[in-house]
Amino acid sequence: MPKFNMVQAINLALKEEMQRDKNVVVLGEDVGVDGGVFRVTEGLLEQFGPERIIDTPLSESVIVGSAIGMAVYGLRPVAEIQFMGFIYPAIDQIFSHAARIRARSHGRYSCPIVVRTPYGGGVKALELHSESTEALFCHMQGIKVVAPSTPYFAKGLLISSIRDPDPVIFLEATRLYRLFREDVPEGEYTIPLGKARIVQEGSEVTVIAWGSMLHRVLQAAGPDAEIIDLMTLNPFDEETIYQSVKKTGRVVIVHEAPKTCGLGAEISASIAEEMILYLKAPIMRVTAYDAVVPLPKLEDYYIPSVDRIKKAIEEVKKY
Amino acid sequence: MPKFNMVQAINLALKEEMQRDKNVVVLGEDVGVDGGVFRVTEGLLEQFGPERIIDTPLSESVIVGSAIGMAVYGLRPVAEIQFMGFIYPAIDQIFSHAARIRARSHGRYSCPIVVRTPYGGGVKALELHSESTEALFCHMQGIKVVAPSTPYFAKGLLISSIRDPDPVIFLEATRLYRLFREDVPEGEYTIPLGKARIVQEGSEVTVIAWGSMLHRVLQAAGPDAEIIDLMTLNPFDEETIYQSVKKTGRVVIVHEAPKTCGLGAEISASIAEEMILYLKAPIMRVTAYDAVVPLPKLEDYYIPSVDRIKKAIEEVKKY
Amino acid sequence: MSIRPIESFTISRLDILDEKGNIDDSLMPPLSDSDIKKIYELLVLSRTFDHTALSLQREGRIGTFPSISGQEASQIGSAFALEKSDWVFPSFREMGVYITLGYPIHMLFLYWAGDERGFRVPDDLNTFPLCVPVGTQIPHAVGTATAAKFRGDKIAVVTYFGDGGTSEGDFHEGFNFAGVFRLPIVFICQNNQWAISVSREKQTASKTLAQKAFAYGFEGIQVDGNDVFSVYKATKEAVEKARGGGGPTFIECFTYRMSDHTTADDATRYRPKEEIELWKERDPLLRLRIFMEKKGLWSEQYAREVEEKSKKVVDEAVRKTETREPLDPKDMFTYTYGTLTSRQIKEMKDL
Amino acid sequence: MSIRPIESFTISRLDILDEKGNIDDSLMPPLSDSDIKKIYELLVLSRTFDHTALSLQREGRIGTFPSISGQEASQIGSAFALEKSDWVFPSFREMGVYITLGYPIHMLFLYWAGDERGFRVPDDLNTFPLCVPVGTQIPHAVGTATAAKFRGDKIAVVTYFGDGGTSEGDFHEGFNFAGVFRLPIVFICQNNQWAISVSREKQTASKTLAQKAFAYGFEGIQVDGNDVFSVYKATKEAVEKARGGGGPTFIECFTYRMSDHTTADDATRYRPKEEIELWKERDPLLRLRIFMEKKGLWSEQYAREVEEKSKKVVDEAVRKTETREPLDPKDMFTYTYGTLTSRQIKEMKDL
Ligand SMILES: Cc1ncc(C[n+]2csc(CCOP(=O)(O)OP(=O)(O)O)c2C)c(N)n1
Ligand SMILES: Cc1ncc(C[n+]2csc(CCOP(=O)(O)OP(=O)(O)O)c2C)c(N)n1
Ligand SMILES: [Mg+2]
Ligand SMILES: [Mg+2]
Repeated sequence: MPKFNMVQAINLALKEEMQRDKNVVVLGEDVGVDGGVFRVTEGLLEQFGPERIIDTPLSESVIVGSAIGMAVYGLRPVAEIQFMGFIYPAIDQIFSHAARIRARSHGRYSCPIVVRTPYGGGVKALELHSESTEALFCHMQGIKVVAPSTPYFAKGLLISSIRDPDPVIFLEATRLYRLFREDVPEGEYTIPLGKARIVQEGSEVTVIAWGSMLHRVLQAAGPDAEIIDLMTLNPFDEETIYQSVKKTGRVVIVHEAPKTCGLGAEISASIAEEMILYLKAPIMRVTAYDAVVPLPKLEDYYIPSVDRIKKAIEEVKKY
Repeated sequence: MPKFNMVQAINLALKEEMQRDKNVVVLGEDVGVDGGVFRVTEGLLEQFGPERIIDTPLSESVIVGSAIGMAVYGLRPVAEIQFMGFIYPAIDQIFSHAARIRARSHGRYSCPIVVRTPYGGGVKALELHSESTEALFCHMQGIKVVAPSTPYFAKGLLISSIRDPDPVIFLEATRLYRLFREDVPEGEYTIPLGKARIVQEGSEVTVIAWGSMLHRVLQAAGPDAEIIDLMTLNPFDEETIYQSVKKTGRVVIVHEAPKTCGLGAEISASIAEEMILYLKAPIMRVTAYDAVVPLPKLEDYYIPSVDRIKKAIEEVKKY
Repeated sequence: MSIRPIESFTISRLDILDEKGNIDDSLMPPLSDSDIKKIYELLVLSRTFDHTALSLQREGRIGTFPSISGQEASQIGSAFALEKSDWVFPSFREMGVYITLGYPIHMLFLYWAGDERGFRVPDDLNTFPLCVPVGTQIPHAVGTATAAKFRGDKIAVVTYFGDGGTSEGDFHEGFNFAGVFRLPIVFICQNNQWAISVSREKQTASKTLAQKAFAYGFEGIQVDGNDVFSVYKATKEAVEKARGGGGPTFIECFTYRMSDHTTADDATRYRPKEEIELWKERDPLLRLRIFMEKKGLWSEQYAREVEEKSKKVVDEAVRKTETREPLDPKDMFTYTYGTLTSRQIKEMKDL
Repeated sequence: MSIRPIESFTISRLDILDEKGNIDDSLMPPLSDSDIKKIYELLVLSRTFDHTALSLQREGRIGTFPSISGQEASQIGSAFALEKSDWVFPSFREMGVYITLGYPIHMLFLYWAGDERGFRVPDDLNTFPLCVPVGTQIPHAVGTATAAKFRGDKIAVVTYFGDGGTSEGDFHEGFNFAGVFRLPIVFICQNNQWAISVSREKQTASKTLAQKAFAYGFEGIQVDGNDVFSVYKATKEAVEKARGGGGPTFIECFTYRMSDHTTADDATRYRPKEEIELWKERDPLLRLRIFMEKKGLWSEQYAREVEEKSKKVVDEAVRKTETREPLDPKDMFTYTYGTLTSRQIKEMKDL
């Protein structure tokens, strides 16, 4: 089986979906002739032409807004926002429209768009090139949020996202784009949205992460840890988490967004609401700090380190 | 002492601060000749003139963006966004700039702006006129978020917000604008940011709310409940909450935003992290549902009712 | 080495039917007598709807409502030029457009009463629900136009917005996109001189709104927005150009908002009576009536019949709205996602 | 009743110094020989900085870096026309502007090495840190211009952006605001023909960028952006107009990005070599040198001295940057809010 990195796996998913369904179109800044600044859309212009691989002007709001209009007409647009730090000018279109068109039209219209964007740090990038603000999108109802952690799951989750009837924010960890390769089958397979996966079974502590943080968790956690890759951040897989907490009674949640009002808060609160009687220890969150994302020189201090994750796991195991 | 409703109290705060400091200016849509669609800025144009009460074009992004530029030059702009549902086009300026200018310039510049906006439901308004997405702003570091619950506190908190060295999102519950009057002293007084207040002391359960939900809590809670008005949503007053939880061991958090990733999640998670050993019951959240904010016909089903709050309080008291 | 002109533009204004009911024959679009009567009847129907909505609001039977009074020619004249296959993206003040497109009137009342079912657009209509955030419908129209062009469908996409809407970033990004891809789209601005309390002059320093199109490489024109024939002609030509691959057009309908911004507004706070008086004389319905009278297309009796019919239709719609079974609270969950989430299923049990 | 012109515009283009070093005397701005030499020296210094930054990046001593090569005349010519009291809001590619304003070069390197201290702007400079999100600096400049006008300060505010920046909503909202309030501001677009891989033609359908100003009721002009005299003259006149209460001006500097978009980009993927060859001949430094040579202001020896001096200054700056004490991790907390939050105080203990 071919070994692909995440860039190649996502490229393959796009290619196969575009071959399968002529309604799938890609639009964004530099996605065409340049193949995307990370080369995720490389080769697609040559294969599908400028009407399906659309190089747009520098306008995030109309990139998402026009994707909505395309979806309403029956297309399946996959919009690329060049970096998550540049999705903010498009947030109005995402929050006010993509999320609400189904409700507003009482079901006459829906908004099956995917907004792909590289997110997260760890690559010493410029300002606003390392955002990890997934929680904002998880709070806005009507949107789904997905964040794959490996090439294999990236392909399967992207295919599911493209076919999903609702708008999906698809977060691609910049750090993982070329970090490693793994077996990625050619041809169709899907990974269902809304389901987490247990990466490692364990009995002592449940460690929950997604995207690039999952890999730090794998380095930090011992064999007795149950490691959950959340994969879909909203709606997230409560059941898998609760079952694991029942077993372990200890929870550590890891994300690279700042702590306050990060997605870790929701996961922790849900557990505190539903599973408190099973808890043996405080629910710990290992997150970026409550500070503005720093430039490269301080990045390593800001993002959760393997060490900080280890400490938290040891901490909860003391109980 | 004069009795003022919240509209009048905020108007008074603006007037007094503008008299005190000629650097304070107000800008926004219809804030001048119309006195604001809720009349919050009524009379200010006549008193301070069009250079300090600026009727702007219909452009939220430049309303906030230009406020940033004014602040950098030494003014203290108070920008009005007509409804919270229309703050989304300005979110890029708030998140990418207002929140980061101090960090980006390593302290050379700061961004002492206030963005006032009516928020929340309960007045049977049009679509996007009932948003309560405070959690989005609490997650973005570098911004403060304030939500008063009475005229007296609205005046004192707004004065503190105007004088604060950081950008403040000042959320005014539409529902409370004219709901009741109370004593509001003329002349200067401030309510410190970052401090919650205990509205009622109690021993059995801690109920946390802010803005208009506080009033439903007051109707729902019995004399044995300790009721906390959070007032500043970010950074919020952990100490006051923790002290109360130590005493009661039971917590109910109420907000009118959807549950998932609402501010209630952060409060709950913080307690689950720091105070779990004191907890006698699950931490319950009474919130709007995970659904798109409905139009008026279903609004009453969507926003937490006195009844739902009562039920939650009884529920935790069972433990 | 020089300072030399490299580009220049001219913006034109179109006027066909004046306040005295006279027309410029050389510019008059081909409209049959029955077309003209249809248009007249739609103006009356829209005005009847408007008056009824305003009184329902006063009686608390619907919520806040934005009147279209004064803008009927801009709305009906433009919508009348469309084909059933064209797509329409209105702002929030286009009740006259919806009515002209044949949108069920009872559903419009239902929406203004705060019920989402009002904008479950009938499957045979290609229009979007109204759009509350100013200007944000423009990118949607642009996207639909892109999709139609991609599919090779010979349709036009039309979007409406106000003078205030021209100040939003989405106006700019949408117009630029339309220019770059030469999309089959017609942008119709109802310049009613006010954005709540902000006058046209305070909204932008450009002399006309029409000229803004040239910043995006396509044509803009200003038309008398109270003249149904000018609006119809300009729109008809623009949609045909769009369907024929000629690209986008921007039409500024120069009109006036006769009522308050909405029922929640009090326009006397910010605008002079004289202005309203002045515009009263420019009433779109009045001048059409005089024109038809001269042409022998109008009589007192005909007028009475049209009014009575309109009233019947509107009253019937009100009845239908108010006898509708109440909205199921579960719907707020049902229509958030394609399928319910586990959390929503739990929450629904609360209801 | 008619179709008649109601408004028209003309957009002009200014050229003074051509590729052969000849100038149009009638248009030549009043610049002393020493001014011209200063300008030449700033061009060389900026180019030296640029080359050094590119090699530091290759050696991993700084991060991703956007070269200004080809755009020196646009940057230095415009910045040279400013007073110390004027305010400047650059985009991310204005290293030549910063250098002309006297920004400490070692701090620029520090910033590109990923250290916030690099943009702790010295108190005696009225410039903003560079701006990464395209176009978002425009509203800041507009706000500062509003504040300056309100205070009655006779200053001009200048903001820079690229051709791609003209597509963002903030460009539109900022320009419109400036027009409505007749602000003392100068908008300078470096139209370097590319926004990463998107060509100027794909960015917008308008023939010139300059013409976009007319949509907002003020003047736009296109100048040869590789001619330092044209850029200087247009900027000088615009800032004086601004300070004198004449309102905003938009200057399109027609230039070219000779390098890749940034060190992370590979322009050979999307643009033809010939284009670059063509623009090589239009090099801003070359034509200035020929002009100065003709005027007897330039000699091999002078050139050598200027280059050596520039190299010394830049190397010294690199040394200063790289010997700077490391940034304190606590700073990320210290500069998020005016005072630390209780939560931050807890978190700092982790470090
Ligand atoms: C983004 C946004 N900001 C503010 C509002 C509040 N608002 C509703 S209508 C309106 C004025 C619109 O003026 P215009 O575009 O001229 O349309 P008109 O009301 O005149 O039809 C405003 C400010 C809104 N609906 N959306
Ligand atoms: C809002 C936003 N979107 C996307 C980007 C990524 N990006 C950085 S520079 C650039 C192109 C800018 O082109 P232009 O405005 O012409 O300036 P130039 O790079 O040519 O100097 C893009 C797309 C960004 N920085 N900000
Ligand atoms: Mg208007
Ligand atoms: Mg460019």
